[in-house]
Amino acid sequence: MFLKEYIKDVWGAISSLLKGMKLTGYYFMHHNKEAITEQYPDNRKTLKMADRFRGEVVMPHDENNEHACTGCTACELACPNGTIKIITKMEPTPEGKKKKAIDTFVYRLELCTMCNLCVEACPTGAIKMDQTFEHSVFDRRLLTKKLNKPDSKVREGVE
Amino acid sequence: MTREELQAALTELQSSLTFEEGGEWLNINAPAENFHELALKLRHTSGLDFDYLFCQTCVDWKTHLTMVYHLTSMTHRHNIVVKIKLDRNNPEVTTVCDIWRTAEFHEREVYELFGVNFLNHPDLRKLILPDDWIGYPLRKDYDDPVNMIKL
Amino acid sequence: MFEEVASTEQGDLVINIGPQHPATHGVLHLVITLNGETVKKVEPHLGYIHRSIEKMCESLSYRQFIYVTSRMDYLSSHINNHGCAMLVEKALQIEIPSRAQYIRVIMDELTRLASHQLWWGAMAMDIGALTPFFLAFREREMITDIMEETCGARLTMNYMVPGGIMYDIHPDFCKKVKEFIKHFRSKIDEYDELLTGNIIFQNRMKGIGILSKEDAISYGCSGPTARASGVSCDVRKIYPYEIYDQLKFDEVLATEGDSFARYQVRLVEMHQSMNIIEQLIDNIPEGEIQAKTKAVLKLPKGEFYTRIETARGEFGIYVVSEGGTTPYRIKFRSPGFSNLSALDHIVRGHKIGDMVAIMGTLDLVIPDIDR
Amino acid sequence: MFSLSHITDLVNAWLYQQFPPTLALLLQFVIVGILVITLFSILGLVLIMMERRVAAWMQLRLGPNRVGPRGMFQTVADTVKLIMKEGMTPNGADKLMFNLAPYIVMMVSMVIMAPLMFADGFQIWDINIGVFFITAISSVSVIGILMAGWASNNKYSLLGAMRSGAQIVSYELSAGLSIITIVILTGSLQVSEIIAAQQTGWWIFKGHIPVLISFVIFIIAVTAETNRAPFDLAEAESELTAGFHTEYSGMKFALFFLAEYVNIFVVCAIGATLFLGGWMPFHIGSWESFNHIMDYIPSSVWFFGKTFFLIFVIMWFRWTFPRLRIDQLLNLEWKYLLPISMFNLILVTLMAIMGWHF
Repeated sequence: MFLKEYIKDVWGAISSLLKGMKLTGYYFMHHNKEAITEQYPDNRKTLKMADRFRGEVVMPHDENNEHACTGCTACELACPNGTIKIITKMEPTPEGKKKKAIDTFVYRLELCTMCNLCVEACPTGAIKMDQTFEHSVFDRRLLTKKLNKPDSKVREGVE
Repeated sequence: MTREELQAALTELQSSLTFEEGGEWLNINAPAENFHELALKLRHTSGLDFDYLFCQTCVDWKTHLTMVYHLTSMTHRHNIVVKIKLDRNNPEVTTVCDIWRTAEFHEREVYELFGVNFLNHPDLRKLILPDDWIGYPLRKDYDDPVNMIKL
Repeated sequence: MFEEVASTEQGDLVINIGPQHPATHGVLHLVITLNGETVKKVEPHLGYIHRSIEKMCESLSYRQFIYVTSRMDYLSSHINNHGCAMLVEKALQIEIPSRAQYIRVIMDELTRLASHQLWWGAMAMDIGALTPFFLAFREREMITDIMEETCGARLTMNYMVPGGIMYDIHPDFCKKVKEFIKHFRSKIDEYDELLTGNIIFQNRMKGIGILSKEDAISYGCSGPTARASGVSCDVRKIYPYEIYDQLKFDEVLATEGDSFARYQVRLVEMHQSMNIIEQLIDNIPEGEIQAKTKAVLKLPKGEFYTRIETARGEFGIYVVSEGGTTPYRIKFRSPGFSNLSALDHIVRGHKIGDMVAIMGTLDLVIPDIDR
Repeated sequence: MFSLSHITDLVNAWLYQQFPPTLALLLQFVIVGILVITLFSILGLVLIMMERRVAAWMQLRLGPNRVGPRGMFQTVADTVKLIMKEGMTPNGADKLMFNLAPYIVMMVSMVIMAPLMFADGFQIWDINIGVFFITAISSVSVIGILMAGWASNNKYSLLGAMRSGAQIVSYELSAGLSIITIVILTGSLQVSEIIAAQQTGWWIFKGHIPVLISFVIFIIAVTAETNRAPFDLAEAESELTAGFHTEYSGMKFALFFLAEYVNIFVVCAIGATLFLGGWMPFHIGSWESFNHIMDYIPSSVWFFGKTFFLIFVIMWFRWTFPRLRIDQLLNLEWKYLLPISMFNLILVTLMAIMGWHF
């Protein structure tokens, strides 16, 4: 019957709408429990990034100001963007021979895509990914970083 | 159909086809002339029914260009690769976009990036590049000192 | 473009949708010709986010070019990476350890889920419902957290390497994935309550934007877009890779080909993805995660083609190798490009609002189209 | 009991005592104008804040919480921003129409406030054709929107304005018809009399199902008339970017924005007046003590409470439903709402004649 169908249609339509409203109404009433907002700059103290989060490349130095980079340029070759530039120098060894050593490890953060290929390529584990992610600065030149600290040396025994 | 059966069926279709050894799928070298007829046959011959053009591109071999058509059949699930050698200075081939509609966009892309001229294409304009772009960026000898960053 | 404007009939309205427009989810530019509210013609103008990835890859080595593909279809970056890794493995005939295979498949399905969730929210926003977007992001957040913990990034993970995966899963991974599946199973009904059953939504979707099976094939559509038209094209079923041939899952097919079918297919695919993850998550075998590979990969001379099922459809990688360390020519067959080409055909004769809804159901990701 | 009518009477008497009658009347006009503008701006601030909170809470968010305590001054900050912004006029626009349009929309929503009864005896103008006045004036707002859309010289704006024209003109019908049901039951167009008729009970309870139906239709129709989602086709963010006010910026945009919210308030106030008894407290038959407690709540609280409840319902719609398409929108009106309300009108007439209501 036409009228019955018509009323059934209208009722079905209204009930489908009410179903949706019930859901949003539920969230409205339980907003304290259900809210998923992260109050980002305020929660800096409690914010914990995942251990493996890739924020930038760093070179860990130990307490003697020594790192593990031999200047082999494996990372430079592995990098797809030309982010890393290694400048080497010749350094005299105690035996009197000259040996290639790292002078500057230039890392250009603005070119880096955090692909982790350099860390994977490094044979001595000299570089790793840090969890920092707030990289914005006012001067673009600050993004070109020198990773080895001044006067740092390569750790004994690292080849 | 297996590779051998396909090869036999295709030779029957057009005797001037040559086949390449190796590769995952059967590779066919077809002449640029009358390619449209071949394409129609590939599409409509029962038993072949290559109705799905899933990839169409071009390769610049420095001496010549090669159009590469990857075809598959949705009913028989067999694939072939059709290659057409084109003259690099005046690359021309008939469009297949009346057979496989997807070719319309793919051909426009190849037209602007490789400079292949598709005859009878209904709407052969630049799709990705700006209208006033000069040169064919995916050709091997393309050089753009302004927009290209060399690592 | 100017000739086009001149050739339209008297009384037609030519409107630029985009490059900056809320409905295009990125920088797609559509020039639409309208007769009143009715769309007469849609003409996509691409290239606003073209980064020439194909040319770029010609100078990158086979280890390096994988990360670039994350930037194409950023919503299924894992699957793109997976396809590239598979291509290298196929060319060099590397057998990857089964642990890596399992993890790869789980990651793929998680990515598919995340992508479909984002699509759900974005599509709801296209038709004017704003709340679903946030509901979708609530669940997606759990996936991105899992990804962050294991892969080290939230969107462009670069977790697949030729020969396996970059590093082992995080110890919490299995627990968190199970938690997520449990949570999502309870929440996916809300998706139906809020949108699927809604009478306005159904009227907006049913019978709109019908793509016939023949057209879907002819336009080279793939993925859920084609499957909604009854085209069986799931690469996971037809050309199984990794361990998909050992898994129990259905290829989701619909026959209507309208917007609602495309919507339903994606929604059911979410259930299927969860089923797949549940089959795998308890059975990840122990063992190596990477096969032994050379430091410098050199592909043999020849041509290679790999296909993989992303969230949007069939992603193909065609590599011509001259035997060197870099590809001679690389072509990415992106699913969005072919799906977009069908847009004009589907949209003609519909209203502007429908055009936006259809674009939503096609699930276009613009960097994927432009590459 | 505390009542606003004492204050208004006092002010009225004092003015006539101090000044000649013409000047007193003029001064009253000024006072009323200032009051309306104040109410207008307060309503804008409160309603926009409320919309944000409702939206945020339904969307699992927190809403504004940075400016002021619990984000209370967010709208103030936004208003300041909008005032300081440059009010641009596009080059090809019809300058006069373009600049006039927001004021017309604004004025319309101000004028409709005249016959509203905010509390017991607190009314600007108790015109004897109050309800008719409201329906007549509210249909002028479409002219402002059409002007804005046409004068912007922008295709999005034009489409939005045309949609809005079709939409408002159609939905006026069923809104009017559902208002008429109450007019029939009351037998008067005067707002104060309609409220007085609900002394014994609100129409929504007294009028059985027919009034309930017309209430539902009224809510749907006014949602459409105020261009709110799911009927926000004139703006339709994902289709027409911002619809008829795409080209507006700064304060002119703010006026459109404000007018939208005040319109919502006005239509909800009308709904509350007609169906929910205006400022009348909630009474239950013979529960004398309960009725007494209800009476102690000031009438203005009743009025605003009811109005804000309806506003909340309309906001609830907006954050739940997807948008309709333009032809579906017109279908809904012409194929569903209009026939139903016509039929309903006959029912109500029958009911009124037979005296079947309480």
